[in-house]
Amino acid sequence: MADLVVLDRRLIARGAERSSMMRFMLWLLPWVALLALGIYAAGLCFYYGLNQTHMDNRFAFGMWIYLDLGMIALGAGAFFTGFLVYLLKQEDLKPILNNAVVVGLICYSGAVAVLMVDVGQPLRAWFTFWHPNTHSMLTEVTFCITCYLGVLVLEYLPVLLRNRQLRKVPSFLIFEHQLHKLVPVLAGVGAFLSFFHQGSLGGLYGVLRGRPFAFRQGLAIWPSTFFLFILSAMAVGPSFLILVTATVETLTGRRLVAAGVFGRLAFISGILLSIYMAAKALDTLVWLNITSPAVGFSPWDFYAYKPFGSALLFLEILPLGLLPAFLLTLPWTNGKRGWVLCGAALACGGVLLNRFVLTVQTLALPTLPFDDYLQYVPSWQEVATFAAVIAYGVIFYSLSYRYLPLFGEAKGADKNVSVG
Amino acid sequence: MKFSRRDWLVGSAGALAGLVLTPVPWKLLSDVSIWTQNFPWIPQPAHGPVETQFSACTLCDAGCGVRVRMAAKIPVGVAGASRHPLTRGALCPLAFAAHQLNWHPRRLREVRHKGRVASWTEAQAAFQKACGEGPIGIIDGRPGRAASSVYEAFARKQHGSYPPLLSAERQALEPYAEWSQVPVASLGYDLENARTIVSFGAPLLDGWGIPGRFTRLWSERAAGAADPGLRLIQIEPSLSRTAARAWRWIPIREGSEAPLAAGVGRVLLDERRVDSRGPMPPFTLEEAAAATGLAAEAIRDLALKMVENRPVVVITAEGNPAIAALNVLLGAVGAPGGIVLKRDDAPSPAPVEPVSGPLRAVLMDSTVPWEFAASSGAEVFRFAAWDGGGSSTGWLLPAPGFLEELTDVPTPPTSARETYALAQNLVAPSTEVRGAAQFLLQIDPTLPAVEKIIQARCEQIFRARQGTVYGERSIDVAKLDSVEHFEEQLRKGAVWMGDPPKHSKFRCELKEWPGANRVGRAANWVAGWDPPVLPALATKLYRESNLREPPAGRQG
Amino acid sequence: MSVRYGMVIDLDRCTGCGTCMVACAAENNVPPAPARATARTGLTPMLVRKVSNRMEGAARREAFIPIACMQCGKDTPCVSVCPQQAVEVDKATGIVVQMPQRCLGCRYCMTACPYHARYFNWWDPAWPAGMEKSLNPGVAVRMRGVVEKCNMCPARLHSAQEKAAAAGKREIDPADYIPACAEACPTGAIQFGNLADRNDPVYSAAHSPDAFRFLARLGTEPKVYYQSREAWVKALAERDSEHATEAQHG
Amino acid sequence: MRRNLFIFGFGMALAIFAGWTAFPRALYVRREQPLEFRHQTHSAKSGLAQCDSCHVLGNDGQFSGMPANDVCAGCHSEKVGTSAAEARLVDGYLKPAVATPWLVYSRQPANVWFSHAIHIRRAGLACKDCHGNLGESDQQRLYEQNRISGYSRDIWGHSMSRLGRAPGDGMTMSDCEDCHRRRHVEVGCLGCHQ
Repeated sequence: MADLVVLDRRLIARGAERSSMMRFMLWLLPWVALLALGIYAAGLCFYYGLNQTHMDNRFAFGMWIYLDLGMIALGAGAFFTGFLVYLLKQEDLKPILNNAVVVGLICYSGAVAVLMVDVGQPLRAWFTFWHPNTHSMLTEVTFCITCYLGVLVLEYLPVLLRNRQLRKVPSFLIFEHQLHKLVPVLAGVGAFLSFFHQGSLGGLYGVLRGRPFAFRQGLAIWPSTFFLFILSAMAVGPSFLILVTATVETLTGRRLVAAGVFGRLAFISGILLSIYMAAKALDTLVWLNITSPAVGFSPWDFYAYKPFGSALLFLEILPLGLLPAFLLTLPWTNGKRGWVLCGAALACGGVLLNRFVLTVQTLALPTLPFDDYLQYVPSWQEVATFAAVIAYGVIFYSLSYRYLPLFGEAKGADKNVSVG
Repeated sequence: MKFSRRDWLVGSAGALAGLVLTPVPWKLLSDVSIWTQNFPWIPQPAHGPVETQFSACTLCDAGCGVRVRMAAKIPVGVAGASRHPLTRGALCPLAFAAHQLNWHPRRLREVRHKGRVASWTEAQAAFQKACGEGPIGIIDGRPGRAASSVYEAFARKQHGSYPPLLSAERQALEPYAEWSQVPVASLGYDLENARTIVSFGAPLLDGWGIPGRFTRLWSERAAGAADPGLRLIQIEPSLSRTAARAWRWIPIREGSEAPLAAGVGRVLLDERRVDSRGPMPPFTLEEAAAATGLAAEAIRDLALKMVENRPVVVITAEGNPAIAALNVLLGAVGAPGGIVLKRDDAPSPAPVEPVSGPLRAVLMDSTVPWEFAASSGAEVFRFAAWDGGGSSTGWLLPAPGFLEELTDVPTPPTSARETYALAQNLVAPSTEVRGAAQFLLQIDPTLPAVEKIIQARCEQIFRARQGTVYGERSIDVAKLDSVEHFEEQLRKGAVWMGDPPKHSKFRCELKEWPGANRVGRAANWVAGWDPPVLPALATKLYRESNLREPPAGRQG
Repeated sequence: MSVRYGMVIDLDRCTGCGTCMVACAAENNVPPAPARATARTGLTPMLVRKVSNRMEGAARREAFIPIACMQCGKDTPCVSVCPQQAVEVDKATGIVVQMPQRCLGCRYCMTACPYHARYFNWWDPAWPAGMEKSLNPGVAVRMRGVVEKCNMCPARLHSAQEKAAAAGKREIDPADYIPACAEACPTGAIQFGNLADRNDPVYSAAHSPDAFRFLARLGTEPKVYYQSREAWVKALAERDSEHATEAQHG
Repeated sequence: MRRNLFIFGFGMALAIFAGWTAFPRALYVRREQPLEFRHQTHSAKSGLAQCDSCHVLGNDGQFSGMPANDVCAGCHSEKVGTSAAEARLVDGYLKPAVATPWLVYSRQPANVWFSHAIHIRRAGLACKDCHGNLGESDQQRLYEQNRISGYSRDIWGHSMSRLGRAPGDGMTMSDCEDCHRRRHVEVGCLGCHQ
């Protein structure tokens, strides 16, 4: 135990204030427990098969796909901030960058992990690379996400190598230095890849002509949802970063980023959100009046099934769309931390709702005239498996925060250190 | 020189680089991918020469013609034999998975006594002992087979009893037999010539009688037509499969069939729609209406529909004189398109007179419905291929399963013509099984052997020189050169069907309108399905879809 | 001459006996349901569904609709979505082919199918001890975790082709290739044939005034047609036909 | 630096050597055929010159594959000669009517459908086009089974590199595809899979 404490101390950056080893352990404990439970649940799915879930032939996708889509949307902050900093030269956002990379890495690796449990024959998943079907949105997703995950790892390395102990290895220092030169390139590549898979995730449902509730007309070879997803991801990425950072700040009781940063992020987020909302409104109108009727489905029937009334649609556009857009952009709210956080939260909620509607509601709705509306409640294995990903995220973030300079060296700051 | 840790790292790095230039990663990847596409634990079908055999289904008394696909001498598929003159290639859903029944988890594999495993010798000894001590009763689920005559002969010799056990369809014909003094085995429905069929709850499209026979008729002459050549009127409280497809569905109150029949009879007589001076039904039209929940006008309309498009025949699910009386009123008994004689009556041997006192033991043939309970007190020797469960009394003796023994298939109860076919033992039983007849023959070798009886029956049919054999081609018996040839045809899965009898007319009249008394068991999950178990694949029908109700009294 | 296999199913003839379902399962080595399986997790490449005009009492009408893969001929929804080419439209026959051994079990194709005619192997395939001896040697058993559907009894097509080749012929004898469901149907409600051949009975049946296809307006050109003379049954073809919508809300 | 280079190269050479020699031995397990059978003995001595005198292609298109017992019994109803294998054949398999459990060199996975009728009658292929000169072999070939996939080594072919293979040496999916491509015969998945 004693030398463990010593090791812990050695790993923490000089001058950085961190809570005691014991407190840190206590903080991690529940998350580790959750992680263990989830790994057990996933094990059940691997051993007995997916009959451990409550998915079925009509609800072929369940909460896993929904939350994957959600996580990847929220994780978009990583590529987008990189894009802003390195390609659009928004240097003032640099302090948030490492943080963004970690968040992105967590979201993406977590999503991929869950996907591996979700498929029936994970051992054959690699066939996609060997016999890819270039027409499939899922192929696009698979390729881009795997590549981008690699990019994120590369982006994470320099942060990792700046750990106090690792710095001591000279070759690492050189390596890190080289990587650093590379980072702008990586950011570029990352941005490119992300644009695509965010889009193709939207396409995933937009192309389903057999599901008129999700099917959308195409621009070029992509359905409109392709672009809506890119927009929405870009819009909420920064918002989610704000939320994460703010949370960490409250937990650690430190100011981690300069006051201006939140405002900038919020403003960008808000602007994009309003553009997204405009686009979405337009898209919805087209769908209501042209796309859906054309294939013999009167769109309002989709909303005839409770609890998914048309209220859901307006909820997404007004209180979870336009409202946060205003809160994040308008000068008299943009300045105030409380309003910004509230706006960011609403924005994230809006996108999560959007992903929910597209995945879960689409499958619940009947297609054949004699089909019925379906209910689906995930099994504990599904919930636990996903909870494990959250736990993994928290643990990963905590460790990164404790031992790596996520926000540059956190100088001074008040001493009442809590967790982290 | 000494190796440092660093050297090891460099060396392994080189090794890794080297491996890429060897087959190791690539071949392993390829093999693993093949493995993941053909996991060794996935069941593998057996391979071997594929051939086709024809036979008869022995799972109920309909005896439909089946075409069995065999691979490596094991049945791997069952389909209908289109050569069969009555079923014409149609089968009930369960028959298509019948070839899997022999491996059913409930297949009876060893002799059991009071639930404990015993041996054939013990069973034999016990039965012989019983024979010495008192009269034996033999229950036969399907009279008229070669095995049946073995039972009868044994019962005679032992002064035991051999009471006839009649299927639901046969019991439905009982009243006419009673009123006309014609043996019930000689009666049948002439559906082929009927133009209106009025069913009082009989599942005509759901396994009634010979399942394929009526469905084929219906699909040719009725299905989908607004004014069909064959009108099917279904009288039933609930919208059954048959009701859903009938020309008219008439929903009535549960159990009000008899009053309705009486009401219809009233209308027909009052309005002189029938030229018979039959007895007046005890109900007025209004009473009938009140009982059935139909409007009086609706009942009248039904009565008129019945006589609008003749010949008409009324069919009931179980035996019920009060409804059967309608057929007499309509003149449908002994007339074409109604209830007809299926053969010129051959003098049948006097039935074994029933035993007065209690029976010492009862032997049950494997065709006896599992629900059937023997008279109390007697020691039970029940033959069965499958264990229906819940029976720990007496002896349970493993009988041959699907297509595991040679047996003959006599005329099914509802048929309008006599038929005869053989079911070959295409499959070698996996365990030591014995049929009841075989069991009796081992006890008393002087009894006639099943093979011999079958030959005799063939001889008899061949001598009569009438009827046709439906094999690869259909040949008139008169054109066959020898009885051996005839028998060979049957052994190859051909079916013999007799010509219509020369004088089919017979008189049938009523003294007074009979009271209602239902007899016989109502149609089961799939009517007529005798085994106590269902094929494993039946789960498709009642668990993996919402198509049917879960089996009643049948083990899935 | 190009072949386009298809079916015409006469709903007025379907008595809902379920023979096609059992025959299909036996032909294609579909395992029986494990204890926990339900109507929503079953394996029924051919599934007969019971529908009604949603009225009660004497006015109630019911019909039975056999649903198998509709073999969509245009923009086949399941083909374009599969990430690793486990689904294809066979050039020679027009059959939409699912290759379970290539499938990774992502189930994207199932969400894409408007007819819910694709099924996932939620359990390991299992038969009571010894019963695997009675499996059809012409069909490979699928493993757990893959999607399967009606491939129009390829084993029967194969033996027909083999027979033709042995006789030195190029074209198969149509009488040699009939899917299990069509062969088994006791009322002849399921007609199978070549829709590209004007002399084939299914061609005229598919073009009869009573013929229709479900959700035809999705534009996927299914090769499975239905026919009925009853208005309320025909009204089930499209979702927005007023009868259908009235049936939902009524 | 040079030392590192040397060590690196050494490790590399070692791996390459092992990968090409030890690996194939480790990957396959050698298995004995139930009987010692020589094609040449049968073709030359017993005048069964043609493959189809034992491996029959029926008129319905069915291919017998490994000859059934009664085919062997045609000559071996009683022991011919005194070899142990002969005794095993007659007493062990023919008399008790037990099918000889041959290990089939060209056995394909369960999901593969291959029709001899189509390849012989329609495409006019000769047996040796796929099976090589198996028919003339005067030795019983060694049967090597892949530990992972469980299939015969003949499917991948004898050379690990799959270079310069004779016909019959290699029966993988890509081999089928190559031949089909060369002959411009296009088939979909259904063409070869079941």
